[in-house]
Amino acid sequence: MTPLLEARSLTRRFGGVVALGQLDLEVAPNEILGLIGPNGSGKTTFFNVVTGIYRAEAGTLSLEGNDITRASPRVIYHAGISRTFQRSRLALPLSVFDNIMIGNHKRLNQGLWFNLMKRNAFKREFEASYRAARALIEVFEPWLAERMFEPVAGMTMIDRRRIEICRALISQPKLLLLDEPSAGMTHDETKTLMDEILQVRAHSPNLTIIIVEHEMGVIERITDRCVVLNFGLKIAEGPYRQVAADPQVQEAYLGVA
Amino acid sequence: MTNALRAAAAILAAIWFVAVVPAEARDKVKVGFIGPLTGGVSANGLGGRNSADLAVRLRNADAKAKYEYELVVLDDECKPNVAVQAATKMAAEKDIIAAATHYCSSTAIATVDVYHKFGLPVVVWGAVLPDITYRNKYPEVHRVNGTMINQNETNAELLTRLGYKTFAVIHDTTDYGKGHNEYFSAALAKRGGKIVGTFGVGADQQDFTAELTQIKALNPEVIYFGGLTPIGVRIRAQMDKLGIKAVFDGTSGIVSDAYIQGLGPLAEGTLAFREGAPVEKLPGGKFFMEKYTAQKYDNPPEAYGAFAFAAMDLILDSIEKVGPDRRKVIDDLANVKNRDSIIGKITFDDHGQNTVSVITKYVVQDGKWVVWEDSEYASGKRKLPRQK
Amino acid sequence: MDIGLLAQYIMNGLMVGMMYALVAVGFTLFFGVLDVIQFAHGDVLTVGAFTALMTFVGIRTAGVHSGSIALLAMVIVAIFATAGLGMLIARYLVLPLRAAPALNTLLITLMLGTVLRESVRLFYPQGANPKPFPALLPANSINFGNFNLRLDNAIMLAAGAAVIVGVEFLFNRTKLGLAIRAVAQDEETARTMGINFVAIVLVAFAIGSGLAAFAGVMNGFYYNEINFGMGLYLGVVGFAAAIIGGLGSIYGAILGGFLFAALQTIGTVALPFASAYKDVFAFAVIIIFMAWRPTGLIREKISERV
Amino acid sequence: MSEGREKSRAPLLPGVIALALASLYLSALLAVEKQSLIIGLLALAVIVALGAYWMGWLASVSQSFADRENILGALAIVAAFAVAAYFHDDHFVLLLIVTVLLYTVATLGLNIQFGYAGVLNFAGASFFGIGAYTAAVLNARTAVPPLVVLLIGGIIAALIGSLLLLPVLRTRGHYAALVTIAFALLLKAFLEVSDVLGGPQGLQVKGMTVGGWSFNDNIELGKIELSFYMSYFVLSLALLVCAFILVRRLERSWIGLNLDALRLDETAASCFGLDVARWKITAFTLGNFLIGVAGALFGMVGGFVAPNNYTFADSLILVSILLLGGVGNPWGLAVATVIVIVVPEKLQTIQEYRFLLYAVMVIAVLLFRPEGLLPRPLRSYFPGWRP
Repeated sequence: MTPLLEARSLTRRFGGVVALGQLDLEVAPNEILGLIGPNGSGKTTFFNVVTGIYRAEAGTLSLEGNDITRASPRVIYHAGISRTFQRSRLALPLSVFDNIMIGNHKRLNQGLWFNLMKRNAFKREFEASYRAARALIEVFEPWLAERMFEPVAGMTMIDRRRIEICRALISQPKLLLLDEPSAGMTHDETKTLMDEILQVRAHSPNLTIIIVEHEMGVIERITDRCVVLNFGLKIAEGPYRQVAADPQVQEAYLGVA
Repeated sequence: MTNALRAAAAILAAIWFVAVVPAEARDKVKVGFIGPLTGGVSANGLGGRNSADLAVRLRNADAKAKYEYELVVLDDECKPNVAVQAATKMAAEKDIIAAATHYCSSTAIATVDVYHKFGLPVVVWGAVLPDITYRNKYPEVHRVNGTMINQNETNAELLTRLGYKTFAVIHDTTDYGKGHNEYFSAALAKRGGKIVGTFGVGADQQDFTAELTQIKALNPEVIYFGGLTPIGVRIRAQMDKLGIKAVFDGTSGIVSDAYIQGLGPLAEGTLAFREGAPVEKLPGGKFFMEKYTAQKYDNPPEAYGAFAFAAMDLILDSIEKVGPDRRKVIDDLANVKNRDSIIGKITFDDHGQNTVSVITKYVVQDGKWVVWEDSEYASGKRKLPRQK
Repeated sequence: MDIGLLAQYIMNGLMVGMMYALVAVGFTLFFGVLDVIQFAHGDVLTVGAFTALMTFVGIRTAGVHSGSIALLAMVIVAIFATAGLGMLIARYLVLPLRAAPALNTLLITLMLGTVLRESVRLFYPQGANPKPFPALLPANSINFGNFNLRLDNAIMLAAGAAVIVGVEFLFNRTKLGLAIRAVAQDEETARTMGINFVAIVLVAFAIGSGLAAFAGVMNGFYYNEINFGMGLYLGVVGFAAAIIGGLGSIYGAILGGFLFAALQTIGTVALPFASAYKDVFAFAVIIIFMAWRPTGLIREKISERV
Repeated sequence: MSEGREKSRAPLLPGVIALALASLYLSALLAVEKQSLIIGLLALAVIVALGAYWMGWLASVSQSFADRENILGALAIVAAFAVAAYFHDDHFVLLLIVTVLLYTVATLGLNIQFGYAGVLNFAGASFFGIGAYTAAVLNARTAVPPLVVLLIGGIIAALIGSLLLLPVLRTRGHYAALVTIAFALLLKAFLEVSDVLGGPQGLQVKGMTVGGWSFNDNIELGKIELSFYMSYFVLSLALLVCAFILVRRLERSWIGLNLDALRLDETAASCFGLDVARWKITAFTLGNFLIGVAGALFGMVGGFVAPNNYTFADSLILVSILLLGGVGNPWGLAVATVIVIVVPEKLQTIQEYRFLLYAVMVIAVLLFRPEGLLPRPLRSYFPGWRP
């Protein structure tokens, strides 16, 4: 069967530095892939290239067999890939609901006439979206669903993460890219969040996830398979236990000569 | 809380009613003055303002006066848009009966429609563009000073007589400058002078090196300038910087002390022309200057002060005669014939234009505007640039 | 075209170009150290020019009649006063807003510009009127055909050039310059290198504003007249020049200044109609340029952390 | 935030009282001539406002405006008519009111560009002027009905604005600012030298006429004579209401959301499928259209246009209104416009210092209350809607 996402010798440099070197990578439908490696090993760059923020200098990317190498971020989003950011990039002054709706862009009617003149039709769409968002967020934190119309600015770190993930999930993407969901959270918070992610997965079984994470505990717990990057190169691939045992990987992490 | 708000409402209402109660004394009458009180030509504006103020003061001091007059002064900055706002404000205020308005032609021509729309009688005291009175036939609009037509005739006549043949024209692109360009070119053509180049410039342009560099190549004997003091000063100064030797031949727009102060010695030999006799030669000139100096205003009356005084005095006469009513004042001004004034007899034609035939020629000599006939240039003691 | 005329046009262009360049350097300096646009820069220039004028009046009333002393005093007082003003602006308006969005800094300085402009108009005696500026430089001139070279213009050009060279030296040959460039490069590293960030910012603003004052005085001597509005125009042109050159680059700013003057001169020579069109032409070119090179000739790196 | 969660709608009363007080106060301010009284009134306003703020009344007022906007909006229209009726024969006051109305329309346009989409526009006055000049030319040289001219004024402004689209789209932050500033200077320079458009002298603008009846004639209803500005007042108010509804619906739709997302984080927005160019263009064009329409009508009201009406400084005034009122809050804009337009007109003593005062005010706002006098509330897609 064709992989959901397939990267072939994907390359990107910044000045002299190789952020991604000839990277080959496949993601099977429904799997949770862990993308690990020391800082600056090209994990986030990979996400940015996949989502079209950066252009790949060489190589190809394809989603379900269709080429998306040169596609713009919005095309890629419409194709069914959405993401979270390492540093939370929510619209802080806006309400929780607004933030989630930003992620719902492709399922909302964007026509000028519809939005300005057909207020009743708009109201129906609005209420439907509200129910959808509420349903989704209740999977994470029922109590958060009560605060849908409060500004994100006042929310805790974990709540912001939840909202960010909801923003990415509301459009029911095929592929979800999680960029260090545990960043800036306590161990317990991380654990709860992972539980919630797994729950979401349970709700939508054919969701594929790539997760970048430093917390090996998280990786070990939720990923089916891992890819290890170092200096933009893939140095190992396989189930977590296997790659963790790999001497190259240990060297990359611990700098053992 | 609502009680508190109601209380506040009550207070407000109280103030409101206090304010609405009309509190105007019967014998008080408002008259207006508009002129350029700020900006490059403010000297003329302030001179005019003081002169109009003088007219009002003398009238209020006069025991026989029926009313007590209050002068409302507004600034038009010599900018058409500001003038229209000021004019609208003054005309919209019902208890202002009449006004003496505008030194700059660009502002006067822009505002005539406003005065007509609101039916405010005005007497123009300084602007010289013919169109102000002659474009329309508005009963509201009158003018005590003459138009630019005659001054350009005299101007062309003098310079051709002095033997100058080639002229370059610089004029600002307001109606004032355009008007001067039009009338001077016509007057010069009649007398066989040749215009080698005409340049329209912005009314607040800073740098004229581009125009002057081209003029330098054309090498005219005279540079005629149709515009006001500020850019007049700049152009004369930059002529010198580019080493252009030519007569600087101006219009009534630069007849002001500010021009000489701005240039110092460079002003020497500048020509300019103004309709109406110089103050000291006016019938009421002596009287006017005495009263003016007695008031100790901090600016001189400048070239058009006497006209401003005459305009305001004319207005006050009418109000004394027919009472504080715009319509009646308009009717009264309509038949002003040989009215005595400090500038001589005033007679309005059917366009409300006073006929001022006499034109005074000026030349700057030793830092003063000197009447040409009395100057050492006329006597031949000094010579203008490139004079044969 | 007649060679003399050509020379004349070039001379005119060089004079204004020099002023533009001096203003532009200020903009680029501020942007370098703080990534902000100090929109009041043009009006700071106005303040500089009026300070010089006041100094002149003061000296005359004090009874000193030596032109050279007056000249010296005017330049020095203007530059120092304005430098101080620049520091105050940096300290109390620009630095406090570092956390806020860049737009706010832009607005607050725009408004400060209005405050300075209006203050000159309202509080300088009859500030609304253009003020004659004394001609203290020797006015002798030599004619080559249609080209008239004035000593005072030559002196001003030389002085301007000297200042620019001085700035260049300051930046590339002194510790201070190094520090400023370090801050411009990367604030964090600079701090870790033990550079006093705030102090450097203040110095940069002082220098930039001082240059503006110099340009203002130069403008006064060139036109023998100053007015409260002079800074707005010069400011925008300087800003445009700095942007053409690419914000953050000193050379770019100087280049941009002369480019803009060249544009205007070309506008006046090439366009058949009124020379007033030169600004329409110049600004149109700027806008088109912005579409072509959104970040100027010498590109400023935009690093977007995602 | 407690009001936010309770299911019942906020009470109507506070809004009504605030509205009544405001219109009463405004009439008082407009009627009073005596300077001392005016100063007293202004002081009173400040005190009342601060008091209401401390007592938390302002919060409840804004709540009831948030929940009952439709009713209160209708009442606001009634109030405006009441004030105008009281001054029915006072040319100057009515002119002031019309000015306020039209400036509010213009700032609403600016608000779409700047407050929602975050597209800088420092040439607001220029687009205002383009509308006015369009009116001047069309009314003088064509038989196009003036009501249509208003639309054309807006369209021309939008079209000329679209010349700037490419640079505006390609540039960010300071660079984008330069584009519009350069345009503002360019336009003024152009008007100054263009003979066809009257040069520095400017042009007369023929007044508005609807179906043969001219707005420049006074109206006589039996005994009472109404100022001719009355008809301009009605038209301007109508225009403002339309603009207000438009902006409101825009904000309370997915488009409003898109614009906010765009302003707050362009990259993130594009990662969620948002077409940055499309929405920037929409906002910029729509904004310029509104500004142009307002400008066209204002040109007819003033009866005269000249380059000096539309300088960079005037553009800054529009921006000041926006910041003062509270970026993104239409009601705030209305209040700010009154402050910026009416107060200096009435308080002759500060008339000369007004630019200075605006500038200082804005600086203070930016330093101490960046969100403006009446900060923009959270988006509620339907006033009073509760889950």
